[in-house]
Amino acid sequence: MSDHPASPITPDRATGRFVRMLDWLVANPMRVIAGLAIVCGLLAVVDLLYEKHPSVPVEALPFFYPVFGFVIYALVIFGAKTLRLIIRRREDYYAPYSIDAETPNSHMTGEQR
Amino acid sequence: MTGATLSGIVPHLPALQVVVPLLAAPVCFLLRRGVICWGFATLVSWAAFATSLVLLQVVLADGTIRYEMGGWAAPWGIEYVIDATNAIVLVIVSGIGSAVMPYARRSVMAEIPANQHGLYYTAYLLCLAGLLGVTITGDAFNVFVFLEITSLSSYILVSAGAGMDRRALTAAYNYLVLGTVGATFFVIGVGLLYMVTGTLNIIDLSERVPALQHNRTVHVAFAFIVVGMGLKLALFPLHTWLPNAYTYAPSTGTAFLAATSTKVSVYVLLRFLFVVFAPSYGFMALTLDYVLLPLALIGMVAATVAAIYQYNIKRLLAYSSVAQIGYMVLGIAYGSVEGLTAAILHLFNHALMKGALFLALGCIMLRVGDVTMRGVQGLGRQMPWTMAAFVTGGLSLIGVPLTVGFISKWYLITAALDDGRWPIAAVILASSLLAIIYVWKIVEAAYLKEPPEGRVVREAPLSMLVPTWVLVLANIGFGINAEFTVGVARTAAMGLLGGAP
Amino acid sequence: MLELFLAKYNYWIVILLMMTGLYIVVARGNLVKKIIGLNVFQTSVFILYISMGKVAGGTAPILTGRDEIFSNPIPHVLILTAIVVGIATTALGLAFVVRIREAYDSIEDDEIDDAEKQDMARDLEGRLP
Amino acid sequence: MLATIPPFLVYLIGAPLALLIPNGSLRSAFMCLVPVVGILLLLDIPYGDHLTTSIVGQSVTLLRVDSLSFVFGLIFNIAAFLALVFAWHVRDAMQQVSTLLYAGSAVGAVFCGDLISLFVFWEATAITSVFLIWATRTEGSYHTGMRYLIIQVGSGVILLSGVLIQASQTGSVAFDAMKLDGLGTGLIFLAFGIKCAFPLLHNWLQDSYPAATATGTVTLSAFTTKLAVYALARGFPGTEVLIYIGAVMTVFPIFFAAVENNLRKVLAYSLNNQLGFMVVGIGVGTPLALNGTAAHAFCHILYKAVLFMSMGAVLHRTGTTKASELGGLYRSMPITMVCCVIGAASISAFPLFSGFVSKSLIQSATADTGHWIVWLVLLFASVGVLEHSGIKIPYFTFFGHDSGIRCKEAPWNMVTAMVLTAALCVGIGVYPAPLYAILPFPVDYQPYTVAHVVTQLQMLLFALLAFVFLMRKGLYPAEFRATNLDFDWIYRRALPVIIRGLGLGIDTVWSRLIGGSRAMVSASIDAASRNFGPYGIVGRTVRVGNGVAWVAVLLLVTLLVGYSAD
Repeated sequence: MSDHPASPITPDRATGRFVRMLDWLVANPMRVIAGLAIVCGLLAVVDLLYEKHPSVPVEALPFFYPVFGFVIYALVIFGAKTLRLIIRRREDYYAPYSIDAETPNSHMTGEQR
Repeated sequence: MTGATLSGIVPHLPALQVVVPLLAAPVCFLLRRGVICWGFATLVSWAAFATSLVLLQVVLADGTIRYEMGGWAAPWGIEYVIDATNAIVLVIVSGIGSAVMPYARRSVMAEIPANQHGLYYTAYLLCLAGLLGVTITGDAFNVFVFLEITSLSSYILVSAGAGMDRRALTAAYNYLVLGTVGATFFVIGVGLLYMVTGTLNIIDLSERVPALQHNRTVHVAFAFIVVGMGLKLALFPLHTWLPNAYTYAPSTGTAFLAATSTKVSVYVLLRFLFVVFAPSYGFMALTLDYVLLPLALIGMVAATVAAIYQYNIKRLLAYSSVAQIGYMVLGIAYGSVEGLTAAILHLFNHALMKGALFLALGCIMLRVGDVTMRGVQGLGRQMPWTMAAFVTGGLSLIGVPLTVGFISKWYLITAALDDGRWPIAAVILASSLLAIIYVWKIVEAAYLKEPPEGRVVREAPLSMLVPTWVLVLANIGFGINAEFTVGVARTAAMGLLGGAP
Repeated sequence: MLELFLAKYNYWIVILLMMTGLYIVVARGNLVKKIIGLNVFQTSVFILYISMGKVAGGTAPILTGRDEIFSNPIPHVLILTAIVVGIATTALGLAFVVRIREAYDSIEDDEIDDAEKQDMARDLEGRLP
Repeated sequence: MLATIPPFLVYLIGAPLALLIPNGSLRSAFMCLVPVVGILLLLDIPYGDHLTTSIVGQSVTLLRVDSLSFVFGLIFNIAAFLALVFAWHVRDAMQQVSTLLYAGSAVGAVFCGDLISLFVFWEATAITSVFLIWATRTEGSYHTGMRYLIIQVGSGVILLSGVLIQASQTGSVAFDAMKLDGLGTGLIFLAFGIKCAFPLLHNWLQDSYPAATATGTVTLSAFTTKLAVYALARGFPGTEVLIYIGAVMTVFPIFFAAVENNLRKVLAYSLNNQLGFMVVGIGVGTPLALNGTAAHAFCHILYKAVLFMSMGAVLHRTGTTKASELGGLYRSMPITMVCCVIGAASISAFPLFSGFVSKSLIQSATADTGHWIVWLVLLFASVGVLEHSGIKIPYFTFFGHDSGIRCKEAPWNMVTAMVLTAALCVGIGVYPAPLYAILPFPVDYQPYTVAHVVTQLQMLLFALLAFVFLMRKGLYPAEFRATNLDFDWIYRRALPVIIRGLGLGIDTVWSRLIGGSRAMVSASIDAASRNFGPYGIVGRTVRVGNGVAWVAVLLLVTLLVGYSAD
């Protein structure tokens, strides 16, 4: 399995620039968050501007979708955290040789990292 | 041969079907030399196969043939009667014989001491003649005589494996004792019937027994015949002779016996239960429901589980045979047209599967000399054609679609459902699932394990591969297009239950 | 009751022989004795057939031209065949016993069984889980 | 004549032929050619029933092409092609053959017009696919594969039982819309449900997909469950109960996915949740809903493939897909990251991505038919999808806490496959007309309305805002290495214990198969082999005397039974 052409890690200029851009974003998370907040604010404003044709009654409520998205997301997270309290076990819970417990390298197809 | 002589022969084919192999046996004995005997036996088998094919065709076209042996009219003389039921059994027996014979030369050379070859082929011819005779004859006592010819010669076929393993001798001895008890039970039953009816002709019996259905003697005769034939056909728990006999017999002997002899016994049981007696008789209905049906079900499951744990593959298949016989008896025990159709169909189909499987095992025996789980390790690569044949046969045994096994199971299950017997259908499915396990064990050993170090084997010779594959392809062919076999089985079933012959 | 017993005495003998034969096959460990048991068992069938052919007051079925009652000859003829089959079976069975003695050095059921258990243990050596 | 060559035959012939070609690029190229030929054949076949023959007295149709089977047949062929490109570098003959045969079985199943051939292909998909799991060649994958095989084959056996009953009751085995009103159709429904991973029948999915090889999971994710969706859409459209089953399916995996550490398992849960949408669509059963199901299956195969591909590439390069071990990979694998984000955006149904144009069909269909509660549940599920597939997968793999892993970008073939698939996702999202054109019913639907785009963006972006908020507050659950219990606990843990308690001989076969603890297995095999093995009562050589004794017993029984009759 080692005879296939290895992908070259030649310093590709386009990719390199893209990665640097991402590096900057990761280094400045507040700017990303601020951008997101602005877009969200705009969307909230838009909610008042267009004419609604609700197919389901609740859709007619003002700011239904923004509130729904935010609240439900938080609910999912807190629900999952509660669930984890119940279902979490050690990785070798079922057997010492179950998939979860195997060493990371066992799935490698012969390629070096 | 000119057309005139050919048409002159056709009316006498029923006699020739049995007489040719029967007379060939002493001739074969006189020929002595192994290869010559083999050639002769092969020709005789093929002649018998051709005869049976013509007979089947005539029966399907013109209906039942009744042939008076020696010109003595029934019921005084012995009569040969051929209808759809036994015509198909004749084809199975002679067909398997003619597939096994070309294969036998290499296999027999490898497994049996050279000085016994002529005798082995003689015993084979006698066995063939006996099986054909049992099937074709319309006389109850004549059935016993041919049954004993078959049995005596098959004891010899089994004991011929003694050169490889001494346990063949005890297996043959056990088979002899139990076989004799079974045949004697049968003859007791026939004698009791004769005592109250005064006839031995099966058709005559079928006319006289109805008036005597409350006669105790008839009930006792019935019990003896059922138990006697149950022993011969290896009905669980009367199967105890079978595993060892199949395990230690030479490969060709196992393949031939496994595919034919129990089938013929099933046929005899069918013939007596449904022609001489009838499911409408109280004692028979009870026996079907409370003896044969439970035994068939228990046998299906217990023998399959036993097969799972076998290490020797021949023995594994032997247990699987016991389970498969359970399926046939199950079909008989339904007592309906659908059930009988399924039983007759499975009789034919099982002969094809077990024939193919045991022939493939014979190839392994020839090349590896070991038919245990260890012996087949890594054979998937070393003997690809043989193992492919084996796996296909195994799939058929499980009942995978496109094989004959599926057709059998389909009819067995629908027959059960027609009567609203859900639990039985479930047991059939369950035992098929269990069959997956033992077939898988072999597949796993052959394909997923490495061969033992240093073992190099070649593919089996063509003379053995071709007959094996002929049967394998028949498994698939009759699995895809089952119209013919189903049609014959249905005609036969209706004939047995007193519909149109 | 006694009358019933006496009137059908031939059947009682048949049943007695049959059960004796089967009992010998089941209970005796010696292979030759088992064959003998089998013989006794078969003999019961011979008697069953022969006695059923007897017609009260009948004589041997030889045509003499006079009006006589004959016994039914057919069961007698049938049983001739069965006797031949029985002899063949006995001969073959005894032949097997000879071969078994050569191979196992014993004709006792339990000793052979032990020998076969050892055979099987050899087959399975180190191969079972 | 060429027109009626069934596409599955191409795969069936292609698999052995591939083995004749020396292992290398040539063989890979040949294998990629197989689905291409399949697509070309498919485009050529006129709608209608072809290759009708008869087995066991029943009419059997091997090739039924209509608008429903066409959509699924087409996407199956496309998925096979993409998966084969993704697996170009694999040199394992076992995986190669099983990929082709598995795809071929799935394609065959879609086009059969009767239940018997459906059963044949149904079992074939089970048997051929398990090798993709075993190809990982670890102890764990072997046991997982066994569990997978038993459940899948079991589904086939249940299907066959149902078909048999159905055939004996109606005398027909045609595969058309059925009513869920008897045991026969009930069993068929159950068999479909197992393959479709209905709630409580779903664990095989989460168990097996993380166990397969990096390339194998991509293949697995495309066929089995979508075949079940097709079968349900064909057999049980408009069956009310499916709406509620589907609704449950969309919701419960969300919570499991949110706390799962193995990202391929997260994707398996997410697959479950997406299937829920399709099942709801089938349950609603209106033309719009069925169109939605078909379209969603089509899009879903693609974006789920690109997600599994990106995780496969990560696995291939780093050896793990555990969120706790990954992070910061965008530096090493930027192209993979972009493809993954496109897949994530598609599954979350962002406008201009494929999920948006297909999911909204189902959502609208539930609203149109007045299923408001279900509508709300689906909306809930959409937020959940965003959580585990839209955010968790890309964030923990490529961003988040930097794991320090520096590896190469994925091999060229993986990149090619990912880019192609991602391009299809965007293409369908931007220009859905060609997809709408091949749906089972005429489409009169406009996904891009102002209201629709705005509301969708509002919901998704505010959910994203919630994520950021929770993350900053430290309320977002961290990833731990752990095994999380699910319903499979019943048969992986509870059942073996119960069986051990009972100590029954035959049950040990079962416990052996499900791979309970080793000590217990050997103890129970001992018990069964004591009774059935070569030394056991049933399996050993029986002495002749005992055999004869059995004869006597049976004679007595038969005589008594006969005696009692009169």
